[in-house]
Amino acid sequence: MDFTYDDEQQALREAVRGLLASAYADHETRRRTAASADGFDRGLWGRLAEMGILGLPFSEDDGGVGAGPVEIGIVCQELGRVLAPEPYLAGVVHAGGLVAAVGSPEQKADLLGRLSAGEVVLAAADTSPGGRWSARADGVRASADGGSWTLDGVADPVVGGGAADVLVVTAALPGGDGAGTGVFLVDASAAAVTAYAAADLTRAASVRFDGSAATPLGEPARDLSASIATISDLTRIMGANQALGVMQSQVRATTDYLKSRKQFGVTLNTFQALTFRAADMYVELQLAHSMVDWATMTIAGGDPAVVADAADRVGLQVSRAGRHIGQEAIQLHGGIGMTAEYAVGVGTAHLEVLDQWLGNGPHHLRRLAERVDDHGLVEAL
Amino acid sequence: MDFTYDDEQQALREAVRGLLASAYADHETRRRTAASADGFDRGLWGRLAEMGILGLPFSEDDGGVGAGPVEIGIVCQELGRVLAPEPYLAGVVHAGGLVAAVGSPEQKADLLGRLSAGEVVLAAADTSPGGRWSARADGVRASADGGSWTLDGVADPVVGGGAADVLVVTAALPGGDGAGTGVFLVDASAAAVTAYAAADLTRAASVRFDGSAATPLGEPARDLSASIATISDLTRIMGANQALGVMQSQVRATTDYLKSRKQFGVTLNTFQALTFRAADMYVELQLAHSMVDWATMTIAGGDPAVVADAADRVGLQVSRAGRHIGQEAIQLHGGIGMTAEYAVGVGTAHLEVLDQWLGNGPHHLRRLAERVDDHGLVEAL
Amino acid sequence: MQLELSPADAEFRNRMRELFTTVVPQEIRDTVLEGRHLTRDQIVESQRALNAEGLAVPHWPVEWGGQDWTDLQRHLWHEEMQRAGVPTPLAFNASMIGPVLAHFGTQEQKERFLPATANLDIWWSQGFSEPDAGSDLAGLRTSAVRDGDDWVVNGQKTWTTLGQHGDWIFTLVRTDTEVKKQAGISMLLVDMSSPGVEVRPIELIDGGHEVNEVWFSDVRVPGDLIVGEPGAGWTIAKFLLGNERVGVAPVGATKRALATLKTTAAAQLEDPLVRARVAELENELLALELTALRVVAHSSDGEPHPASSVLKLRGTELQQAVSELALDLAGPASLAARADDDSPQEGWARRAAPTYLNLRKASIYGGSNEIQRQIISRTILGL
Amino acid sequence: MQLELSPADAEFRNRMRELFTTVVPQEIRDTVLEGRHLTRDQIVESQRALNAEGLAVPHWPVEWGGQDWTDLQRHLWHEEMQRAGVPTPLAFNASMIGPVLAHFGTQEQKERFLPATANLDIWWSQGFSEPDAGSDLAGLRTSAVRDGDDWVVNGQKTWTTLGQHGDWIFTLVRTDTEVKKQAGISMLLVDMSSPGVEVRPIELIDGGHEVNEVWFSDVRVPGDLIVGEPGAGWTIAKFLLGNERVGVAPVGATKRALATLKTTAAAQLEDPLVRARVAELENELLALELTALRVVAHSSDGEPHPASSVLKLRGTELQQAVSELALDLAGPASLAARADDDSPQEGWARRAAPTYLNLRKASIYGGSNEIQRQIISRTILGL
Repeated sequence: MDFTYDDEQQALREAVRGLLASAYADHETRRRTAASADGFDRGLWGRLAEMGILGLPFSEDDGGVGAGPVEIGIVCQELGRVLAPEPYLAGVVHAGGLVAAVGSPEQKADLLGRLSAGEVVLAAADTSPGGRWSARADGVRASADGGSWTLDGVADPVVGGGAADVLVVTAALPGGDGAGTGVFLVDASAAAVTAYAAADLTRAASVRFDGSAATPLGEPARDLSASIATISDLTRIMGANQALGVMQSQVRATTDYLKSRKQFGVTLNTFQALTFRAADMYVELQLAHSMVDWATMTIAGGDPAVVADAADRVGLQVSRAGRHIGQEAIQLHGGIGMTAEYAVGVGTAHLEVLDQWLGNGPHHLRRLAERVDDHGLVEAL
Repeated sequence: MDFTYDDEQQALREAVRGLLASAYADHETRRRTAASADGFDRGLWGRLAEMGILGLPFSEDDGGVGAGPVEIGIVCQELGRVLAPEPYLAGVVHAGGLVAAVGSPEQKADLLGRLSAGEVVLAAADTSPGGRWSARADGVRASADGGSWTLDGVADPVVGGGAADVLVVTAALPGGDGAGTGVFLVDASAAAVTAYAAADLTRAASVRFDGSAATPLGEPARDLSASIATISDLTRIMGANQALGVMQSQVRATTDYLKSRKQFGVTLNTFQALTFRAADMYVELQLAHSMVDWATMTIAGGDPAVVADAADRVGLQVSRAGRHIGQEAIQLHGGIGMTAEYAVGVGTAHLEVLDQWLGNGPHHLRRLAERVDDHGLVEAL
Repeated sequence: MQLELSPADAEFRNRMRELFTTVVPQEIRDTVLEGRHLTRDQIVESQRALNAEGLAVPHWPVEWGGQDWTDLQRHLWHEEMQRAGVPTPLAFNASMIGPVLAHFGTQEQKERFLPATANLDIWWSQGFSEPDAGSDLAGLRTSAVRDGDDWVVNGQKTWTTLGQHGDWIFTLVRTDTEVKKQAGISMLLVDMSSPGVEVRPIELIDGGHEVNEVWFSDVRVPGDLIVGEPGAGWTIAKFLLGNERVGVAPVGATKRALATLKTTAAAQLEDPLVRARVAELENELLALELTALRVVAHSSDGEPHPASSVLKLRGTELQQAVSELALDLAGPASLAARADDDSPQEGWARRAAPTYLNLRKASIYGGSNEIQRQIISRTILGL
Repeated sequence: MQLELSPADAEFRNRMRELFTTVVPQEIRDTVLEGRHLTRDQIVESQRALNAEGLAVPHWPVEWGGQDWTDLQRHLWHEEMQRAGVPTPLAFNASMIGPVLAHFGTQEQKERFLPATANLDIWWSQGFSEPDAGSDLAGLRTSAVRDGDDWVVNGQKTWTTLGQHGDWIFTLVRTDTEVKKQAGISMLLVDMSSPGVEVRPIELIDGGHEVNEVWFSDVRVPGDLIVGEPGAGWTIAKFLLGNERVGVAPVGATKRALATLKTTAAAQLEDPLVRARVAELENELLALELTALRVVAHSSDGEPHPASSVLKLRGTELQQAVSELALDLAGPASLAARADDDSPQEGWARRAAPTYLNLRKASIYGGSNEIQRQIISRTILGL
């Protein structure tokens, strides 16, 4: 039972923090980068590849680094801290995670090696328009003709889809409702991709498949929904790490602002009603932090049911904390918190995008409520 | 559309307030009276009878005064303001209301006349141990032998039951589940009554019927559950009036305390975190006040469905407001708010007793949630 | 106490309901009802249509286009307007500078500005806040110095809502630095096409361009464009802000937004937790609407009732809470915030995140909720 | 980072779990588990049983009966104790005066008091708060004046928890009125059977007798019963209160109360809204427990981590929230609060209202939640 980083983890954090600070210490750079054609900085992406960050989650056999969940969590926290728009969570953790989970050895070695090297950008297409966090595909259908497969339907939002070279698509297998869901690779050029910006300026896309040629990942025609669900849970936990980084920045920025901003001739920290609210933000942050660390540590155990439970728990906690902290950060900043020039309000937008993308509070609460009589006490250990 | 009292209503309020202030201006008197054998002041009860307050809800034909719901609400607010332990809500509004709703003309004239004159005390026995706000009796069963009826079973809590001369009992009619619920009069001496105090020191009782002789109210063997439900709704609304009086006193007491109590060499209203919380209490109080007035006014229209809806709405609002204000009143007072000598904390207890007796927040929310797609906009008018 | 409207008021309400749904074009009302952005032209067209029927500025003095209505009637006018999706007459004109000029202006100012203000022939902007004086209005620094008959204005205003459309701006300036902060402030009316006035957009987190900075560099303002006496600005500003608070609680619009959500997200209404959240919000909104009606009944002397702070405080909280519910119901579809109209995601879901973010302003602008709590604790509770 | 306990810690935990369920009588543990009141004798019996096994005061110096455990082991000790329904060793003895005497006391004081304190042969009371000095401890007025070798004490203390059982009281008194408020305070140990000490009960809103007023009228206290130097009382009090906050968050007990409620009110668990409320509370409790573990990991220097204020603040909020849920689940049965044991209503439901009311104190006593917010905003955030 240990919540502290070892020396290597500390060093990783410093290295990533240093690299990202040099890129995004100034929020204006983040704003400009997010508004650019790709929506992220390909130079920075290359440096992340060089540092081994893109290959962190993948085994050395597949061209990755073979690091553990704690290390990936560290990277996500640091990305969140500066609101980096790079599609790490979407492209590496989620899409890469799907390939690693269900791909054949050859597919993994090929795709994950290139992903780790920064040579290919992936995106996961697993949500139908209006769909809600389901491992069962209902927006895209797969058809087989002999050994060749095609996909039809629409996926939206595909986070990071606009810049992706290869799409990792979940699709309903032929054979009706009971046939399950498969995972397919589709070259981005074989689909109609319409990119757009989310509220935090990060990018997603609407992707239409119209007889698009597809390659099954792993053994064809097998129902992979259990693996799909586990990778979603894993991504949820890493998204919570990213949200933690955002919240840490927001609490710090708010505290600094209360100390420096003057109104009525005194600094704002003279007003007890405001400092007490900052204290409540800190409390929420600490509780969320503990839950994020815990959920991240559960992954190493390798039990999908435990990870699913941890994803729901951290999802609910971070969703609540993010809304509280995100709203209070703007409110305590006043007008300036509403502006796109200032990181605090954009952080609030980013928290909501993470939440609605990966599973929001009511969703996780609903799942936890269903299981409430499965246990007596909730056990931390 | 008018939320103001007319001159007669103003005069009624002043008169009741004056009488109750002379009895309970000092909380110690309330405490002593509540702890006495009867749990209330029979002298004061007699004066309420003389003033026509006990007969307020009943028609002049039945020996009452024939006043409207607004007048009854005024009385309940004033009772709440001083935490009067007199069983007005239980004995007059609820038990008397049941008699008025389902009794035969003779029964009404006899019983309501004596009730209005303060010659008989009633209590309604309509809840089974562990039961939850249902118009359908499940704790007491009625049996008929020729023209004579007997009751068996247990009712608990019977609010005001210890001091009652006659019990107004809801009981399952013979003939199985579909037969419905009747209402019966039982002489208190024909049942085993065990009185106890609730957390606010007001009295309730556990009542066991063991072949107890009973007289059907109104036409025998008719299912009266619709009338029972309506009287419960009416009592809920009047209970909300009483809770409003409690909350008004708590907000005033808290405000006064913040102005006068010194800590760290200054009065507490120097601390903005505290004054802002007092402001939030005031906001809750105002919203609850509006809902109480509105719900009280809906009664005159005479539509049971409208009254049922209003009872749920005011029940939810007052439950939430009562918990917020009751908790904050203690917290802002600090230790002294925890003591039985001081009215504020006892008020918090009284708010919970009203709430759990008449229908708590989750109960009303559940009912409102069931009806949420019956309408588009909620209409105030 | 009486629940029903009097026959006269019921008739009044029916007339309002009919007028609002016939006088203002359906397309404009649909834009409001669906939560889309109004263009400048739509706002102008709507207000002119209302003004033609005497519905734009009913709370002004009758001689300047007002109506001699009761407070309850004004409330019904406001609620029915929101319910019908009619854009509220531009607040800067109808609720702010209009009543100020009618009360403090010279006869010449009234004749020159009030008819054009009611008809939105002049689009007014508000120049109050400054970068270093948000809630602390008295700390403002923009200066106006006498030069002959004119005033010469220098300084910067910010958070000027819709300032990009402004023809004129009413602004608070410091005309005397020798006296107590509040006593040195005056109100000037400035033609925004004057040399030296520059409007710079501020992008907000919802991606919209709704507020602006307004810079004054040696802007010359003729002496007859001061409102009241030099030094009267603080008194006028307090009058204006008191008026602003009345009816600022968007109860009708929030009720409508919630009712719409029940239809657009009907499938999710099967979930008991969603139903409970809707039921809670409906109840809170009902309580607030009833409070507005009850406050109306107690403010017949024309002064804003202090409980109007309750309406502003809770009204904005509920407006925000409904936008949170919408966002949670939108779920992943809400990511398509800046997708274009041929997106496969539904419009309400695409607008959910920007609306949520935009409405964070509701508890900041127009007297932050902290200011409202202070008004309640000081003015009402005497703390 | 590592989720699992080390084999040694896992073994430690198992040992605690076994000891707690065997050493302390089942009847005492049932009383705790069912939320009933403990008698004085039960509290004494339990603590002596623990002390015999070295489990009563593990955080004291080893020479005075403590254990050389890690912070994590102390945490596991505390959690397992709560989970088993073992009464926590009397805080006044084990967490307050014991560590104070071990740190500040003379050798003679240590020998005289510490063994008896650990074994609850002496029942200590706390005399800090006064009627006019609640959270403002430095404003206390009870005076002690030198008379020969003795101190003569006059004044009144209040909120003295379980003072009716007290043998001795450690109390803060003003020994110097000439110096700055904090500098004139000293700590005295007073035998409560001394002439002039009077304990008067205060009835609380739950009907219980838990706190008292303690009056001192010319009480003579021998000079060797001062702790530390005259004027050192403020420093000692801060040390004591810092210790008090650690582990004051009753996470284990609250978790257990919630789990019990799921069983006792099982029928109502069919309601999705009840399930959601339970799930929310379970999640918050898990987050708090993890925070306690994470804080433990960062406080190895022995100083109370400032985040212990987070534990106190949220811990009491959750304790109160679980009691609210219990009350709502009890419903009408909760009215039978003072019914006797042959009531047809279930015991948990009858106890729901008194428990709810009693727990309102949790956010007031032992450093109110306002004080905790102040500690967080000042000490941690530097505001």
